[in-house]
Amino acid sequence: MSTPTEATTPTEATDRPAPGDVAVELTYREAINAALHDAMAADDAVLLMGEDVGADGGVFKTNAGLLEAFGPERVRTTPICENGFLGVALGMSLVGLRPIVEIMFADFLPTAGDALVNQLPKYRYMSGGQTAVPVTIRSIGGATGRFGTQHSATGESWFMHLPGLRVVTASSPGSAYSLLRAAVDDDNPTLYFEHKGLYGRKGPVQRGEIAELGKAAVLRDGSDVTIVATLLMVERALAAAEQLASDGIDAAVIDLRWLRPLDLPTVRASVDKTRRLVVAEEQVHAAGWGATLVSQLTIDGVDWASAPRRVSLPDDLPIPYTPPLEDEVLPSADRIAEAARASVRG
Amino acid sequence: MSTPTEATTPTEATDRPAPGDVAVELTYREAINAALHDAMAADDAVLLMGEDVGADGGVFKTNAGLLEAFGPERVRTTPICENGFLGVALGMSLVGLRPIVEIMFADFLPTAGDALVNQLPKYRYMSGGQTAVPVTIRSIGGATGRFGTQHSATGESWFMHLPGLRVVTASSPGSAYSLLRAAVDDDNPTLYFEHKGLYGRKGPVQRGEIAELGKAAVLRDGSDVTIVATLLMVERALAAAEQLASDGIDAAVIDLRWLRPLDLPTVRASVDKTRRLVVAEEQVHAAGWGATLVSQLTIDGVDWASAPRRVSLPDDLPIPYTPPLEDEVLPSADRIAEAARASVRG
Amino acid sequence: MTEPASSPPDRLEWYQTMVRIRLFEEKVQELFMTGQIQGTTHLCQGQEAVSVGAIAAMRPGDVQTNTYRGHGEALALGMTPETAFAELMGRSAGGSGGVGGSMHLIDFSKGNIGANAIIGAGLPIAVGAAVAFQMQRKPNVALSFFGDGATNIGTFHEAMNMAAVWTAPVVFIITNNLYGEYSPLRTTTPIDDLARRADPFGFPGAIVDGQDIDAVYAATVDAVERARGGGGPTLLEMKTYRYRGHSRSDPAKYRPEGELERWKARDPIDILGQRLIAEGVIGPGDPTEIRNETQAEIDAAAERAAESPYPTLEETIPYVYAD
Amino acid sequence: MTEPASSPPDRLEWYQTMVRIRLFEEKVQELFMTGQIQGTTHLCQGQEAVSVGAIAAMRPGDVQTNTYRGHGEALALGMTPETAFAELMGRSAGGSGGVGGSMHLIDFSKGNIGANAIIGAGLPIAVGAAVAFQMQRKPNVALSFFGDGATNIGTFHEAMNMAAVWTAPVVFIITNNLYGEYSPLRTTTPIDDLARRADPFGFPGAIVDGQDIDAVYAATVDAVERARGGGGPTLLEMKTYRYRGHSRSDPAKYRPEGELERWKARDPIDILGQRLIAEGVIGPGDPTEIRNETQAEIDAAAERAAESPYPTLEETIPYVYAD
Ligand SMILES: Cc1ncc(C[n+]2csc(CCOP(=O)(O)OP(=O)(O)O)c2C)c(N)n1
Ligand SMILES: Cc1ncc(C[n+]2csc(CCOP(=O)(O)OP(=O)(O)O)c2C)c(N)n1
Ligand SMILES: [Mg+2]
Ligand SMILES: [Mg+2]
Repeated sequence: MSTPTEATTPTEATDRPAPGDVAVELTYREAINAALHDAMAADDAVLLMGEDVGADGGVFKTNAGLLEAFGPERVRTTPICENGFLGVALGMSLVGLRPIVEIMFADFLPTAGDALVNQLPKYRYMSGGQTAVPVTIRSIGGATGRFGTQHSATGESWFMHLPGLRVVTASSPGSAYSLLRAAVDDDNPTLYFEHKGLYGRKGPVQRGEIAELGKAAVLRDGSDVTIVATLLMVERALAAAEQLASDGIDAAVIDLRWLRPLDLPTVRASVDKTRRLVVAEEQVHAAGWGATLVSQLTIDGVDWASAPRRVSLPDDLPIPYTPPLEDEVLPSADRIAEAARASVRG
Repeated sequence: MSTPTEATTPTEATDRPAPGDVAVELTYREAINAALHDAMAADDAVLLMGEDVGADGGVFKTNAGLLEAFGPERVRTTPICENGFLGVALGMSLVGLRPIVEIMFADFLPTAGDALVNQLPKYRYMSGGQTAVPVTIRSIGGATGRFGTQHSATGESWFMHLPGLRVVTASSPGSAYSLLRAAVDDDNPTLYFEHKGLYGRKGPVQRGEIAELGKAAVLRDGSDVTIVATLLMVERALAAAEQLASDGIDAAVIDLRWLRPLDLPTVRASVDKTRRLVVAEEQVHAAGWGATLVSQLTIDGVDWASAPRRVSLPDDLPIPYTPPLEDEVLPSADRIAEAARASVRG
Repeated sequence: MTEPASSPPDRLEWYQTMVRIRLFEEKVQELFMTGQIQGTTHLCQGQEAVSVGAIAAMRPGDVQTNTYRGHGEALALGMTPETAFAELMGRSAGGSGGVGGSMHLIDFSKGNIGANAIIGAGLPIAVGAAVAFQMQRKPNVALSFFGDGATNIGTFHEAMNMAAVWTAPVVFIITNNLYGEYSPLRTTTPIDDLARRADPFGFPGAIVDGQDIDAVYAATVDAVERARGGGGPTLLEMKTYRYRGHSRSDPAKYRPEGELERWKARDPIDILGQRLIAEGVIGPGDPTEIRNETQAEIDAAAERAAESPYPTLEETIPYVYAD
Repeated sequence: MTEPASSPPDRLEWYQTMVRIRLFEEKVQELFMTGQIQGTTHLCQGQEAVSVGAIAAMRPGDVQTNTYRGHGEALALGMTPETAFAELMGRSAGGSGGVGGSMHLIDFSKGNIGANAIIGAGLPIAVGAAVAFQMQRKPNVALSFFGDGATNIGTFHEAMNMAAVWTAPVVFIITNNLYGEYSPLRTTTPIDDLARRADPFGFPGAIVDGQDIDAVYAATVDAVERARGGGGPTLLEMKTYRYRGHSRSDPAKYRPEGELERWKARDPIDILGQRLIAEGVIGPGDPTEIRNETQAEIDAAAERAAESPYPTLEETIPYVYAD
C-alpha cells in the first residue's frame, strides 16, 4: 500500500485556487490525502473521524500523516458504530465544528441509515433554518476488490432521493481533490464517494482548487453520442470513446460528479447536440442516477435520435465474489462502446 | 379509530381463492387485519412482530383481535430496535418460521438499514441458495397525517435498487388483502407498504384471494394517456381520469403495485396504445420508481407521442408539517389531470 | 437558558414553569379537539419536574437534545408558549416557522439544539456537541433527554460507549415513565432500574425521584458539574409517569387500574407547591392564583399564535439548504 | 455438528481440528501470495480453541452464526477444507458455489447458518433462531460468535436485550482478541472485561481463558445447557489473540513489541497438546505427526479445490430468489 509522499505533508493551504498554481501528479489516494491535509490545515474546525482512521494511514491508506500532523482529537478513531458516530458528527456540526466522517465501505452506510435519512438531511429544515449542518461523509464504494456482496456496493444513488443532502462522486485524482475540498467547504451534509478500484490511478491535481458545486465535467466533447458516467465507469467511458473514435464515432464523455444537485443543464447541452445517450453505471438501473437522468431528460423533451441506452449491473443480482463473475457483471469499456455503437446505428 | 368488526375474526382460511367466493365490503384497515388473521390461521409458522403490535390492535389498529386469537408468542411485541428485531425475524426465517414484521412508520426503515440492505436481500445469495428467507415487512408510509418530516416518507423506492428483495404497495382494501397474502406466501423477503391516509377507505375484498406476484393492475383502460400510480396516488389518478373523461380524454389508470419485480409488460402494453405517460408519485422523482419506469420504457424504445410527464413531490423539499403546505406539496387529482391534459395537447 | 446553576435556584420560578408546562399541554389537547392543531402530539403532564429540574442545572452555553415529547424541555428552556403554539399550529411565527410541528420544538438561541422524532437519535447528537465543547476547550456540557423505551435501541448503547471512551461532558437523562407506546417497560426490558445500564461503560448511573424537582435538580447539578470538571458522563434515571396516553389517539386503556391515581397522588407540581407553602415562600392561596394567571397567559398565547399566518412554500425553501 | 455434548468429548479430535484450522489458515495465506485466492481474508490463527471448544458444546439441531473471521467455526462444524478452499477460490464446489467468498463460509446442513461481513449482524439472527426453537418447542440452542469490537455496535445491545426479554436459548460468544481492525480495545471501549456487558440485561456474563480449550468447552457447555433448560442467554468472553493482522493487507505494525510473543507462549494447540501428552492420550512425537498428516490433507484439499470450475452467471441466478 502507498506510503506518504511529499504531497501528503500539509502545505500552505489556500482557500481558493491561486490562478498560477501548478498541477502536481498524484495518485487518487494521495489526492484525497492532500485534500484532507489541506482542509484540516485551512480550518481548525475540520476534523476526521471514523473507524481506524488514524493508525497506519487508515484502512485504505488515504489518511497517511494526518494523525501525526493533527493529533488524535482531530483524527479521531471511533468505536464501530456508524449510526452513532455519524450522529456525533451531526452534533459537532451544530456547535461549530466541521467533521469529515469516514464510513469505511459504502455498504456500511445503511448501518447509519437513520442518521443519513432522517437526521442530516432534515435537521436544518425541521429547525426552520436555525442551523447549518456542515458534515462531510467520505465513503468507499464499488466492486473490483473481490470483497463479496456485502462490501462492494457503490451506494451513491440511495441518497439522490433525499432533499437536504448533497451527493458527489470522485473519478480521478484531480476531481477527488477539488471535490473533497468543495464538500468540506459546503455548509450542508455532503456524501462524498470514493471508488476502491481507483486508489492507484495517477493524474494531475491542482492543489488548492475547490470544485464548483453541482457542476458536471465534460471530459471529452463529441457530436455523435453522449456517455455519462461516474466513479470507475468514467475511465471505462473514456476508453470506450477511444474505441469509438477509431470507428469514426465522436463520443462526448461526461463525468456527472454530483448526483445532488444534478447537473441537468450540462448533460442537456450535450444531448441536444448528440441526441443520443448512454449511461454507464456501476449499479442496478432501477432507482439509480442513470434512470433519473434518462427520465428527466425525456420528460424535459429531449428529441432522441435513437433510444437512450444503459450499461448497468444486472437487474437482479447482488455482486458475486468469484473473480470471473465480478468482472463479468461490471460494465466494461467494450460494453459501453457497444451500447454507443448501437445507439448510433439505431 | 376503528373497532374490530366481524371481518377481523378468523374464518376458515383457504390457501387459494375459491372461485365462488363472495367479496365482502371492508375498510383498508380491516382488509389488512383480515389478511393477517387468515395468513396466521392458515400456517402456524406465520407470526407478527414489531413495536406495540398487540395491545389495543396496534398503533394503526390493523392488528385488532390478533393478540386474542394467536397469543403473545405469535403476536410479539418487540423492544424499540428496528435493526435488531428485523435481524431476529431473519434468523427465525432460517429455521422454519415465516415472520411478518411491522415497522411502524416507513421512516424507521433506515433504522433497520443494514438488515434491509445487506442481510435480507443477500442472505440467500451469499449462502449459494442454501436457504429461503420468507420474511414479510409491513411498513406504513406517506403524508396527509401532519406528522412532520420524520414520519411522512413513503419510502418504497429505496428498495427497488436492491436485488433479492420484493417490494409491493397497497392502494385499496382489495389489493391490500390479496397482496399481503401474496407477500406472506412468498419465500423471499418482501417489503409491503401501506399508506396511512388510506386506512378508512372502503372497498370489496375477496377473502382468500392471493394476488399474482409482480402483476400490476389496470384499473381503467384508456387510449389517450396512461397514468401510473401507487398507494394514495391511485385514487387521485382515478379521480383525475374521471375529470379527463368529462373533457373527452380517455385515460388508462394502472396501479403499479409491485416495484420489484416491476411489471414493465403491463405498462408497456398500455403506453404502446396511448403513447403518453404520466407517473403520479408521492415521492421525490430522483431515484424513484417513476424515473425508473420512464427511463426503462424510453430505453426499450417506446415511441412517445409527447414527452412523458411526472407529478411528484418537490425535488428539493422534505415534507413540511404545516397542513396547508403538506397538502400543497402532495400531488393532487387536479395536478395529475393537468399533466395528462398537457401530454395529450402535445 | 435558565440562570447559572451557581446562583441559588429560584424555586418559585420552577413552580411557575411547571404550571406553565402543565397548562400548555392541557391547552394543546383542547386545541386538538377544536381542530386548531392537527396531526399528533405527545404530551408530558406528570413529567414536569424532570424537564424543569434538570434544565435548571444548565448554565449559559450548555445545550440539550430532547424528543417528540419535548414541550416541557422547550418551555423550561424559555421558548414562549406563543412560539410553541404557533409551531404546533403550523404558523410562520412558530419556532421552526411552522414546518417542524409538535415533535420538533427547537430553539438554538436557548440551547435547545434538537427535538427528535426518531427514538434514540438525540443521544449521539448530544455526545457530539459535548465532544465539540471539549475540543473547543469550552466549559460547557450537553444533556440528552429520552424515554425508557429508548434505552433498548442500539443508538443508546453507541452513544453511551462513545461518551465514556472520550470522557465527554454529557449527561444522559432517562425520563422513565414506565411505558413505550402501549407497552409496559417489563415487556420490552429485562430490568427495572435503567440506571444500571451505565455499568458496562464504567461511568455512574443514578436513580432519581422524578416527581421531586429538588431531587432532580440536585442529581443533575452533580452530574453536570462533574462533566464540566472533566469527570465524564453520567446516566440519570428519573422515575416518573405520563398522565396521558402515548399520543393523541391513545386512550391508554392498557394501564392497570389505580396506577394513574397512585402517581397523581405524587404530582410534581403539588409536591413542590406544598414545600413552598411549608417554607413560607408562597401562601396557601398562591397555587390557585398562579394557575389562574398562567391559564390567562396560556390562553392569550394560543390566541396570538393563531393570528400568525401559515408559511408559504417559498418562505420554507431556505430552510432546506444553507448557503 | 460434532457429537452430542453428553458423550465424553474426544479431545484428540479437538486437537486435530485445531491443527486443521491452523494449517488451513496458513495455506490460505500462501494461496494469496500465489494469486490463487484474491480479495481479502481474515485469519484466525491463535483463536482455534474458541471455535473448536465452543462448537464442541453444540448438539445436533443447534445452530450458530459467525463472522468474516469464520474459517475456524466453519471447519470446526465440519465443512471440509476442500469445500472451504473452493469457496475462497470462487469455485462452484465452494460452500456457497463460489459467490460468497472468504467472509461467508456457510453450511446450513451443519448448523452453520451464517457468516456475516457486517459487524454485529449475526447476533440478532442467532436470537431469531433461538426464539424460533422456543416457539417450535425444540430443544435447541443458537450460538453467536463475534469480536470484541462488535460489542460497541448497537445491534449487540439490541440482540442482548431481546434475548433477555424473551429468555431465548442463545449463547453470545465474544472472541476478544484485543483489537478491532488496527485499534486496541481501550481506544474504542471504556472497560477491559466485556463479560460485564451482560449486566444491564440481567443475565450472566463470564470471562473465559480462550487459549485453554478445556475451559472454553466447560464454560460453553454450562451456558448451552442452561439455555437448553430454559435458563436464558449467557455472554461468554473468550480472552484470546489473533496472530496475524486484521486482514490480508495489514502487517499489524500497531502492536506493542513482545505482545505477539507473549501470546504465542500460550498457544492453544500447544496447551492442549502438552496436556494430552501428559495424560498419555498421545505420545510426544504425535503432535509433529498430526501436523504432517494434516498438512498433507490440507495441501491435497487445496489442489482438489483448484480443480473445480468457476461458476457461470446462470448457475448463480437461482441463488438470488427462492421460488
Ligand atoms: C426508531 C423509532 N422507532 C419507533 C418509533 C415510534 N415510537 C415513537 S414514541 C415510541 C415509544 C417511546 O417510548 P419511550 O422511549 O419510553 O418514550 P416516551 O414516549 O414514553 O416518552 C415509539 C415506539 C420512533 N419514533 N422511532
Ligand atoms: C458495520 C461494520 N462496520 C465496519 C466494518 C469493518 N470492519 C470489519 S472487521 C472490523 C473490526 C472488528 O473487530 P472485532 O469485532 O474485534 O473482530 P475481529 O476482526 O477482531 O475478529 C471492522 C471495523 C464492518 N465489517 N461492518
Ligand atoms: Mg416511556
Ligand atoms: Mg477483535
